[in-house]
Amino acid sequence: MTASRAAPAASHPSALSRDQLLELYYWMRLTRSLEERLVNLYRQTKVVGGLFRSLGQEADAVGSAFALERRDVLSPLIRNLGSMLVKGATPLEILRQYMARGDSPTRGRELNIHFGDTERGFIGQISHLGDMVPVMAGVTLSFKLRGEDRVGLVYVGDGATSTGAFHEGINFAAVQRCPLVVVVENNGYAYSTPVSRQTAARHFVDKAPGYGIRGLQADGNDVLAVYQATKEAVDTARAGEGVTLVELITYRRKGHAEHDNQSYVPEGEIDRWAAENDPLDRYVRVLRTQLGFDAEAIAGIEARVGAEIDAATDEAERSPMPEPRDCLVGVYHDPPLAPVLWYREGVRSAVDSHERPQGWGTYDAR
Amino acid sequence: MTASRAAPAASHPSALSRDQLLELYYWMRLTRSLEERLVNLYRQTKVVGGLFRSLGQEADAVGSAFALERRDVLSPLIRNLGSMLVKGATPLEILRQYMARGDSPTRGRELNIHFGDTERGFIGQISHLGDMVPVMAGVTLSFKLRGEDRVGLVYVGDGATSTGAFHEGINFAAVQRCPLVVVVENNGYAYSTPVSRQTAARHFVDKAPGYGIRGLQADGNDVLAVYQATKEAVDTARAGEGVTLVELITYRRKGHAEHDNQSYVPEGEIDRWAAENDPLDRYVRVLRTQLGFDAEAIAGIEARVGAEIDAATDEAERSPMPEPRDCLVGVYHDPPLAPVLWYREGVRSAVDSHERPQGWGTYDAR
Amino acid sequence: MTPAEAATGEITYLEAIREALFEEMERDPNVFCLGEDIGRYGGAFKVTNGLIDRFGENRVIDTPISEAAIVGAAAGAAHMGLRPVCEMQFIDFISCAYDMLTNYVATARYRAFLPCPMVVRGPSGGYVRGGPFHSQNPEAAFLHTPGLKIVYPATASDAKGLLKSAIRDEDCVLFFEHKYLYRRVKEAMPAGDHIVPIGKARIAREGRDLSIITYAATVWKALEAAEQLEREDGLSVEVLDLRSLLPMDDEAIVATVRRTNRVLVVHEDTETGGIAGEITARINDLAFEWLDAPVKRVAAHDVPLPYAPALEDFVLPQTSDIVRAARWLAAY
Amino acid sequence: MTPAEAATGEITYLEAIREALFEEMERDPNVFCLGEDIGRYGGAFKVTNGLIDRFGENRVIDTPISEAAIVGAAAGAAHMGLRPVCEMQFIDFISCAYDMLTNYVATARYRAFLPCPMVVRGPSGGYVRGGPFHSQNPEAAFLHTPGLKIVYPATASDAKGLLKSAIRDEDCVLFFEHKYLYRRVKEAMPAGDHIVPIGKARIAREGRDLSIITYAATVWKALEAAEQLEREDGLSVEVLDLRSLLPMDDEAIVATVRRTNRVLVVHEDTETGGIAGEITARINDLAFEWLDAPVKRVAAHDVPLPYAPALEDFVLPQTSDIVRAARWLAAY
Ligand SMILES: Cc1ncc(C[n+]2csc(CCOP(=O)(O)OP(=O)(O)O)c2C)c(N)n1
Ligand SMILES: Cc1ncc(C[n+]2csc(CCOP(=O)(O)OP(=O)(O)O)c2C)c(N)n1
Ligand SMILES: [Mg+2]
Ligand SMILES: [Mg+2]
Repeated sequence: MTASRAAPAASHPSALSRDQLLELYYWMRLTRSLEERLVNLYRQTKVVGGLFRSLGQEADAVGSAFALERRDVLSPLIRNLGSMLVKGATPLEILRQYMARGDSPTRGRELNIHFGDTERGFIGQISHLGDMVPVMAGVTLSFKLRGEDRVGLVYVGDGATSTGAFHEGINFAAVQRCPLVVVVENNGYAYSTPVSRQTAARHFVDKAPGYGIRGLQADGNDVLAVYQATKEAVDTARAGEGVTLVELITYRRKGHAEHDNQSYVPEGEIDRWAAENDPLDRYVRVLRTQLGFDAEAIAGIEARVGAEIDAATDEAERSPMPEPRDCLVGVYHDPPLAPVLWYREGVRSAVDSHERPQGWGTYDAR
Repeated sequence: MTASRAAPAASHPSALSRDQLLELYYWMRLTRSLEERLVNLYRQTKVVGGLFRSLGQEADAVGSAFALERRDVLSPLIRNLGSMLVKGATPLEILRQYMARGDSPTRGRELNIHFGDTERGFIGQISHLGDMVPVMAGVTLSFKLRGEDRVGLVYVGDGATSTGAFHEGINFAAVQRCPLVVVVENNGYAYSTPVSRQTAARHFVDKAPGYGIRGLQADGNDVLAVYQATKEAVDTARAGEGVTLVELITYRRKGHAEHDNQSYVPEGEIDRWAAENDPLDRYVRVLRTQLGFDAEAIAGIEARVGAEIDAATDEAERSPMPEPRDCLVGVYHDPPLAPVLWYREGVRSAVDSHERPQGWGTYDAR
Repeated sequence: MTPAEAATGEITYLEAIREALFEEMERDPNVFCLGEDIGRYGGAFKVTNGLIDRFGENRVIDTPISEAAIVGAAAGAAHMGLRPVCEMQFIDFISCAYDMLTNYVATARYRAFLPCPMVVRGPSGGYVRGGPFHSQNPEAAFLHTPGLKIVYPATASDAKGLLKSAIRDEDCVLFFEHKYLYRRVKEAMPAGDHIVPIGKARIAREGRDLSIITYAATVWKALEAAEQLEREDGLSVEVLDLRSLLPMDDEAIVATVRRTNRVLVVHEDTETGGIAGEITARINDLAFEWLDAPVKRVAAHDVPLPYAPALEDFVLPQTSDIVRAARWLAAY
Repeated sequence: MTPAEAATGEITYLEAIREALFEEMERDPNVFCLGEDIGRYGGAFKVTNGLIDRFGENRVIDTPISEAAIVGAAAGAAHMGLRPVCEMQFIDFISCAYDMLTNYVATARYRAFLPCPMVVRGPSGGYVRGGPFHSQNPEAAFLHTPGLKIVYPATASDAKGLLKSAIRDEDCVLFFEHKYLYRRVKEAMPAGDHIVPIGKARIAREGRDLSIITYAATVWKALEAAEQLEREDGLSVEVLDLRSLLPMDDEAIVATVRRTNRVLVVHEDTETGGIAGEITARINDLAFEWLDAPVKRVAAHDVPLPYAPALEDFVLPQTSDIVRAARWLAAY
């Protein structure tokens, strides 16, 4: 099974109910509006560290995650806020996380959307690109070994495909026929590096035969096409037929992070994608003209999203900062607590004198 | 340029002179006989550490290296004794190396055929599989940057293709369009692991399109076919057209190393390859029946090889063991000498009392 | 080798490891092994020999040559409730999984509350003419990674007991096996479910005049030296076998310093950057007043480990080195 | 920034690094840079900004996201006579090249007589809210690898002078740049071809009562503490900035111990397994008799570095910690 091909155009996704069709829009809208809120908070310096956008890639994240069942597991990357929302992450969690609050999912330990929850079925990524592929090979190996009817999905960017970890992980999963879907989000750039300097391949989907797996390619800005292709890959995995590589072609309209001015992008390229190929605009058009939804349905979602984000922001802003000593908890199951170093004994916190180092101005970590 | 295909059958390699056609046999014969001598020395416990054979793979090693010019550079692996001989390594060096003598190419520092010489154009490998691919990407990058008319060739086993380093290195070279040939020696096994557990791909050459490079496949036991395919790849590199992946299909007739009893190999498989597909037998037949060489020409080579190996063995056996303190020389250019530790000061060697740890019986390192 | 057979006599360090794997796989169906050539072939050193016959291909998994994937996949499986035991064919190849171990695995619990109970084990160490890439001692490279545990047994019973603890531990344990000891040391196993707790050192020999703190193969060299020093110099040398390197048994270290007031730290790794530095710092920190002499180190020379016997023997610490160093220290 | 401009005034630590690259690339056509986003974009921190305009795409190479390939390719090019300077986008990603560096690069000269003159540089260190994967200090992980050199400058002029030495060195130098210092410290560069030799420490402040041995960002915290201790306690504190970690300047270490007899080792890396252990062992070895107090450490807590300001500040050593520890040590 090494055939690579474009998945069929998917303007009539008969398997989705009308509620689901609207839901897709809800998740995309929520993703975009939540990020817009984060931009405001970033400008107010309430965000600690960098801010990463998925503007223009909402369809890719939402449509692919939507193809999973609740019991399935996915591993998101920095531009998969939409996937995480679909999988059950809440705006409140995201906001607390970006503001490094004590009651955020990582209690202030990790950056931005680097968090997970195995109950809801998403795994906290680390920064080192590619590493989640072997990890998801192992997650799905466990499904196979236990005979569980569960599937895993891991995202990699066009840039991350160059890492050794990606290669080792996808190959391992392919040989073991793990129930895994590998989504390559080809958004044209890795930081400033265009795809042409990342690989000499014509398409990322051309990598599939080299691993003896199925390959599919879809328009990443068409949420229904994304859903359809991913669903096909998920079904393949669920049927015990192993790994599929799904290439989603999309475009990163913002810089790598908020500070990046995208000087390396050819004149007009961003505007063209924004004008002609915005995934939300496109889907609204489909909903209205092809699927027969009225303007009220769309407006209703927008209102709901706005209210939800406002409420979440209010609550997140009330969230406490972490207690300094919480940093010592839980490196190991046993011992549960790292010792306080001798020169701190009896001192409330490191910073009860004056010093409080500032983050470095334009520093953006991922 | 992503086409993958089998190179044409090569029974009439018009570009090779009659001397060169005979020379190919000389190198194959030298490889095999030298390894047979090493087996004797191994049984006499004169070899330190393991012994690795390339029995049945001589055509693959010799034919591919023969496609290079003197100024080109190759990076051999453990089963590329033949390639190293073609590139100028001598039987004497090999014997001294296996016996860990003080005047061996690595002065007793490294194992078996792990050595190189940039003058003659081969680079000393390390054990960690895959690592030589990025290194050769860099070697050939230097050719490109300096506009030198030189090509590089790196070998990887079927097993080594699973490493992250292989992937990162070949991709790097592909993007940079380095003048590099990557030869995948598919000999059916990686230690005990058959190819089917190493990859789900049908052919290793199927990996080429995923890197946007040319792919060629050839019968690794037909020395002329090997030469032809590699030559084509070398010419491509020399023409500035980038990387080619050449898959050579061969078979490892001995175990991973001498101690390995090959219990994992299906009954009869080895005998079948030996009887029907021995590269030396096959080539002698071609030389005699298709290329019109007489029995004397063949016998002459065999006699010459025998004499050379006898002479080299005699000389290698006279070679001194290393001087212990030579171990402190040359970790850095500056300082040139590592200090002797304090408790050794004034002591001639670590072992002037009684102790002399023994190698672990069936231990075989690579 | 069944548990019944084993109870009747001495078994080697290598067999002890196999026995631990066998017993833990019997006890807990979540335990499984993965690595290169560990199935039908039984591993390069035959440590996993026979496991596949008993537990099948799903619990003794042959992998591609992909150390990062082996470790990463183990982590993923561990998150889901399995208990993977990874084999590195030689521990030297753990370097290929360095990122995965130090960044992904070690931090999983802390940053993401993901349990990651797994073991990475493999043949380590020199004295076997393995050359620079089949003789390494990688412990120091992992010592500054909170989230990992490191053990390195010297005896057959510790090998068994520590591996069983490692498999039951809720976090990732690096289990280094000294290949020089694989078939050289033998012991009868304690009866029953033999467990050696992680984090506890062992007094391998009691003494009053001087302490040698060490672990793995050099424990045996230290014991040899101690005997010679007793015989020839009337010196009473204590040998402390750390067994666990992370966490380290500070209590035992302090106790031996207080007893003898003179410490020699011995290890096979290079002197610079080896674990002796950490041990010395802890002694300074916790027992400086008890020192009658500087803490001294006996370790490998700071060079890659060469292959020829004469060279390897010069680079690595030998019993005679320990004897000389101990005499110097005793006379200080 | 041209050399002419630079000579006229103070430049930052970051600009000093760029100036060293610029001057060395001007001087030697074999020097070239490779890394992720270092070309047109000028690097994540803009260290290589402008280099591509001057030296072109062949000498400022944007690579795929492949740290092992970057380092391995640099080694291959170095064998052939080039002088590559690799950038790790963040030094945390050097872990992905750990195998290549410790096994291939570090041993090339010793095992195969292959010269491997190359530099691996990148933004390191914390105090910038970078979280666990953008704040690391990897020096200790490479300390036990003979064949590598390690430098970690604290000042702008050392950054420049050491990088120039590193590029001219015949072996591989790991050049760690502290990103907290990138734009925070400034200095006028010494005129001419400013070279700082590898392996030589620097007395950052002279003192008689107590020595602080440190490097990188904590040099500045030590200096701050020293001032406070002078002001508030009348203590005269010497601050030794190691600058080079491998090789280490034993002479300078011994000299400061002999001067003050009390040593505090300070670093940003975790306490366990950090370089302070090695320093402590060397002091024990070479200057034990000169110690009036135990060598003590001030370092990070043994946890992955968390992201929230309150947590990061607690984990990392702060000036007030150094002050408290120094007071304790002075009173010992
Ligand atoms: C191993 C590794 N090297 C470098 C980085 C730094 N880095 C973070 S994101 C990024 C670009 C990623 O590009 P891509 O994979 O295409 O994802 P995208 O941002 O486009 O979604 C880089 C180089 C990293 N995180 N990990
Ligand atoms: C990174 C790494 N992992 C494991 C090993 C141990 N090892 C040495 S050779 C070998 C099998 C190699 O198989 P293949 O690449 O097919 O080469 P062949 O021996 O068949 O020529 C293994 C697993 C190694 N040398 N390097
Ligand atoms: Mg991208
Ligand atoms: Mg093979």
